Amino acid sequence: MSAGGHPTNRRLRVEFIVSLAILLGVAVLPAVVTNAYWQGVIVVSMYFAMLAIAWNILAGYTGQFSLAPAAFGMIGAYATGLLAYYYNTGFAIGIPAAILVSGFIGLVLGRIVLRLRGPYLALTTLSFAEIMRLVISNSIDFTRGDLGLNVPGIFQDRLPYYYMMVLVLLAIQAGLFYLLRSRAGLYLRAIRDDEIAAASRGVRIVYWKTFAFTLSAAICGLAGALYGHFAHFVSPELGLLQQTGVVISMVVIGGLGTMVGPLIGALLVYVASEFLRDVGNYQLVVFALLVIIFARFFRAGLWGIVLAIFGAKRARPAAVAPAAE
Amino acid sequence: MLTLDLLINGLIIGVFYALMAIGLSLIFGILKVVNFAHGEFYMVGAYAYTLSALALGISPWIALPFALLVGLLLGLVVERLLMRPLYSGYTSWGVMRDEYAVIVTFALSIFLINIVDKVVGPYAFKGPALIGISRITIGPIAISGHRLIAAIVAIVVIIAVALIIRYSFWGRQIQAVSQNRLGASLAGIDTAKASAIVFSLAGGLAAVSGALLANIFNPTPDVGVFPAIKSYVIVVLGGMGSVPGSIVASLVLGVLESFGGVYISYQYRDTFGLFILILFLLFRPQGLFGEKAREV
Amino acid sequence: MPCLAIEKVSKAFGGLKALDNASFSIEAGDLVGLIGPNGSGKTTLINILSGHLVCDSGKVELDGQPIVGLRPEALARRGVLRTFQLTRSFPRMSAFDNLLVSGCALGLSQQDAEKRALSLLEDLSLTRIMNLDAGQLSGGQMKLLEFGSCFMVPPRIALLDEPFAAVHPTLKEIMSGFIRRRHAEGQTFIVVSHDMPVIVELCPRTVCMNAGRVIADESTRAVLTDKVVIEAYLGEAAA
Amino acid sequence: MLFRRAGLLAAGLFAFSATAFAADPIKVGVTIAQSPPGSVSQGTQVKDGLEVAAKMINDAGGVDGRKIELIFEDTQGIPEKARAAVEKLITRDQVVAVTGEHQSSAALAGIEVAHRYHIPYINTNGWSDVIREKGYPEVFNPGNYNSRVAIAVADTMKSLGAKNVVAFCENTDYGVGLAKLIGVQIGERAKDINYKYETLDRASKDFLPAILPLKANPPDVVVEIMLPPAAYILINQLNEQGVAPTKKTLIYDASGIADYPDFWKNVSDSAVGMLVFGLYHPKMPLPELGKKIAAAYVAKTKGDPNRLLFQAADSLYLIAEAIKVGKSTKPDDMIKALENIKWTGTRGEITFSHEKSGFKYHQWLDVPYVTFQITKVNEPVADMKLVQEPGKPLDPSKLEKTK
Repeated sequence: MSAGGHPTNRRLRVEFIVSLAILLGVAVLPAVVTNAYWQGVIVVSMYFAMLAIAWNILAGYTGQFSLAPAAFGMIGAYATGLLAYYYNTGFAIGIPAAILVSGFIGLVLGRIVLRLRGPYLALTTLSFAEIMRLVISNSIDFTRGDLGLNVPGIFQDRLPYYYMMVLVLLAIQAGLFYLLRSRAGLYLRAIRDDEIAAASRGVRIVYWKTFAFTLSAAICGLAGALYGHFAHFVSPELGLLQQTGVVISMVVIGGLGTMVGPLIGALLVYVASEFLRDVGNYQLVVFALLVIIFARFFRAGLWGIVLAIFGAKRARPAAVAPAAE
Repeated sequence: MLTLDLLINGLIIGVFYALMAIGLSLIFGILKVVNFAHGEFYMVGAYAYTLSALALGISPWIALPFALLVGLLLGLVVERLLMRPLYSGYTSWGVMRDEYAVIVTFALSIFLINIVDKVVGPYAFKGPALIGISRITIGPIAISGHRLIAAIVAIVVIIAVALIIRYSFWGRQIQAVSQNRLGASLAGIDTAKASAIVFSLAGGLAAVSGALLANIFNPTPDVGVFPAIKSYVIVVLGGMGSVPGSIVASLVLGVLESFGGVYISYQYRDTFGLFILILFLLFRPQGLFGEKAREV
Repeated sequence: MPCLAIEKVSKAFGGLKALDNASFSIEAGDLVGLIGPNGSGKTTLINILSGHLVCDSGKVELDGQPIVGLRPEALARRGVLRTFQLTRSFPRMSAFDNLLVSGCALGLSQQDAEKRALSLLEDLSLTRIMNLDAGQLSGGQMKLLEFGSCFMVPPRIALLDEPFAAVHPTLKEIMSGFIRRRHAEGQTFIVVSHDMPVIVELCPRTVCMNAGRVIADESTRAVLTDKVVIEAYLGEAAA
Repeated sequence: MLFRRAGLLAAGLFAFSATAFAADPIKVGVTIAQSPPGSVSQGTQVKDGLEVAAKMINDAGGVDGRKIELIFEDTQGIPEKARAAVEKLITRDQVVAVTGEHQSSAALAGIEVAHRYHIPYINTNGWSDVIREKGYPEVFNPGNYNSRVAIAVADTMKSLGAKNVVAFCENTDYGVGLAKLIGVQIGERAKDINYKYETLDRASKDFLPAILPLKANPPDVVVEIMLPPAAYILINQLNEQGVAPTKKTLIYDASGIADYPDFWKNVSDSAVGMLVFGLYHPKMPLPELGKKIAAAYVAKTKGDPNRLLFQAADSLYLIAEAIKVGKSTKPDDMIKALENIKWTGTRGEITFSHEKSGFKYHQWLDVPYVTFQITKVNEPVADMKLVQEPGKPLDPSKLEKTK
């Protein structure tokens, strides 16, 4: 059986092709969606898609259940925002800086939480996220606090932003695809399933866990920076725990531990919430409910349901059949 | 006398922290999960107390037990609907178990905040005082009558709970389950019932704490977020799952914030606890992972 | 120079002395049974050899190199591979991927790893279930899979902790057959087991431990007739 | 729009779409806080004021026969949300102007968007001078501004003969900004007063660690620069600790919170004796329009008129005037019209300064203000004691001494 031959890689290829198709669909959408506002909505949903994908690398593929994705988004946004504010650098410096800064902080945090799992990890990352937000919103003289920072834009019109986001997402998914079908993919999933077993089989736990954390943080930072430049504005609210809640709901609804899940999750959830806006601001109520229902009854998420409908084998990994005790 | 002031204020705040943290700690002990909706139990309690007293005009002394009741029920319902899967028939979960717990409680918290915001409305309400006196002065210490009474009630409740856990029939069963779920179930203890009791109790305690503070921190739908984060810190510092530990940690945190707010930095005082939490996990993780070596 | 030398290794958990100056050594190509009543320190010793525990005193050498304090993954890379008494696998990965993990982690290219995996699955007659998640396998199949993952790359020494416990006879036969074949090819083993008959027919040499001490280390036959050993077991039986 | 319709259909709620037939209404975008941490009570007052004004304009035949349609967006008082809201109003609803904002931090985020799309932005109640200092031609400020308050506070402290003054400000641009400005103005107008300020986190609710240090020797005046609900909690905790209000120490409310609908729901005797900076007081003389608006508001809500009601009404009327005078809803025409407007609103004749320096730009400079004192629990604003009238200094002899 050749490299791509065995089921895991076949499944990965399917997921990659599907996400390509989705992104292609998004790319042609502006032909129909001419209204600037709705294009903006989709841009923001793509920002969330990046956070969701990044978080899924940690939670879905490495089993590190971080509650800090939004915080890293905020860090990235502020990295470029503060640079622009103090040295009026543009995005050309700001965005790489954002990736480096958030990546580095991710590396440090990753090392710190190396030995923590489950609730311990969740609590530590939650505290980290809150500290970051509180520090930024209270260091008024440095960050202008709750007031936020104005960030220079990249383009005049909306469409360029739109396609920039599409391309970045494309790049991320492609990179992820090659990462996951390489040995790294095996190691991460092994660590997720049983760290001790992985170690005793020779997998370098420290290295790969830190790697996943750093990568995830860097992607979040990139997303945050792009968002900041698109919105021309960054503020501590980007790091609110509720934002993390939204990211989690997107992944859970879309399908945890799959490549397609976070993508469809983010796009659907966010665009849908725009329609819900017209029936009063019930978005969060509805999504919180959806998340609970999915987590409780459809752990494979929408993507898992799709696979089930098309008669494919069980969606991995979320749908391990519950065996009675 | 600033020092004394700060000490007293810190201790009192600490007592209220403890009221919340105990429940969180019990839940962790018995289910090994963190309830991220704990702050919303607090919030619901605060509203139950304030609204029942303001709308129905009933005495705060009736509204208080009412809030407790609401909390108990909420905890029970949540356990039945959402926590059951954690220990009934999902052996193949592996890490999904932790993920499920975090996701569901996190979502529950967002749900409760927003549903209350929509149903009751976002306005702040000041809960009625348990006692009319707006200021009692004992030597250099000034304290509102309500804060004093509330603190006393809180202490009484905490002691009562401690005794129940320690000596009552179900209290012991709960201890057994949190020490070794499997063992306990083999010994014929109804672990499901124990979990239900713990969750319900935790909900009740958080609700009471919310009710007691409704007069001091006028409730809004997001009022629970802060105390919740505090109690996460406390539960970690106190050693996850240890009730006495979390009581001590609560008092320590309360005093620390009180003094730190003056002598270190007021602006950043809410980050102190969080820093300590991380430092603790960083330098004394074995405190949390006593059982780790045995896994092999 | 012995392949594995264990000298005066001690380990205590709180008051309990799990290992008390345990010493013995293994030559390359040995197939040694490690027996002893419950709580005699067998698993603790394995955990120390595989880096999951660090001993309080004494030293362990692999081909003359001290290995105490090395992390499990480092030891695995040096060829110390093990199975666990309570089987450990990757429940949400297919049996095939379970094997690939070991292969790649120990430096095989993905292609080679896949070839090896396929032939191993063949040897262990697991081909049928290669695409099922490990989490869905029967206890025996899971043990077999874990067992197999030790041989993706021929280890310097394989530490098998109760490989036959609660395993269906046919699977047990597959496993012992496999061990015999590899031993013939010069593979080094330590097999921890309660299952005397298997030890007798499998291991030429046996080390017996009791209360953390090595009480016998000779040919299996001799060990079985050794008075001390019998006492140890009877003592346990009596207790 | 097409996509939106489709979406609405899909969502199964194709009720009625704004872009209907006939003489299209003039769409005016409104950003207000309708959920926390934003100040919901303020938001509601602005909402009522705008609705009252819109009704009056429309009943009087609208603007050149076109009706005014208000489109509300919730900012939660969060800049990020405010930014998104203005973005939505301009790009999705294609409003001709945006108004209603009542929190500086939100306004500062909003004007950036309005400026980018070059859409008139009437700042109803954002006090921060920074909003003016940006010098955006789209932004007009018929409402109050921080420097105005700072000057008022400095003068009041002087006439009170205060020596030590401590300010508690919320950790927003509004709070910190005003606290700093007061320092500046006191430095200029009353050098001998010794003044310092402490920043408080709106979200946190235990302010004692900030209050307790004052107990040793309380200042003469505690200036409170916060929005509800935090402001209420601060006042209660000041009282609980016996710091203020006392014989020695007055509370001076620089944020004008005494006329909020939930004021007495959240404070008790702790507010008695408090001095309040007010932009409106029933005993203030009002022009015709002001009287009409007040009457309509009372009819609509049964509540007492309040400053935000008038500020909101002014904001909307200004937009209507701009369209009338400029004879179009094109941004440039409206802006030009506003720059030269000379129109008597609800509390006086409004004109906008062209001085492009600092806080003066596009600002109605002489916004009238008063100072009044709360004399008993549950006292309606109308009964609160007016101790300083528009244009006159505060008269200490009028002050009621606290028990």
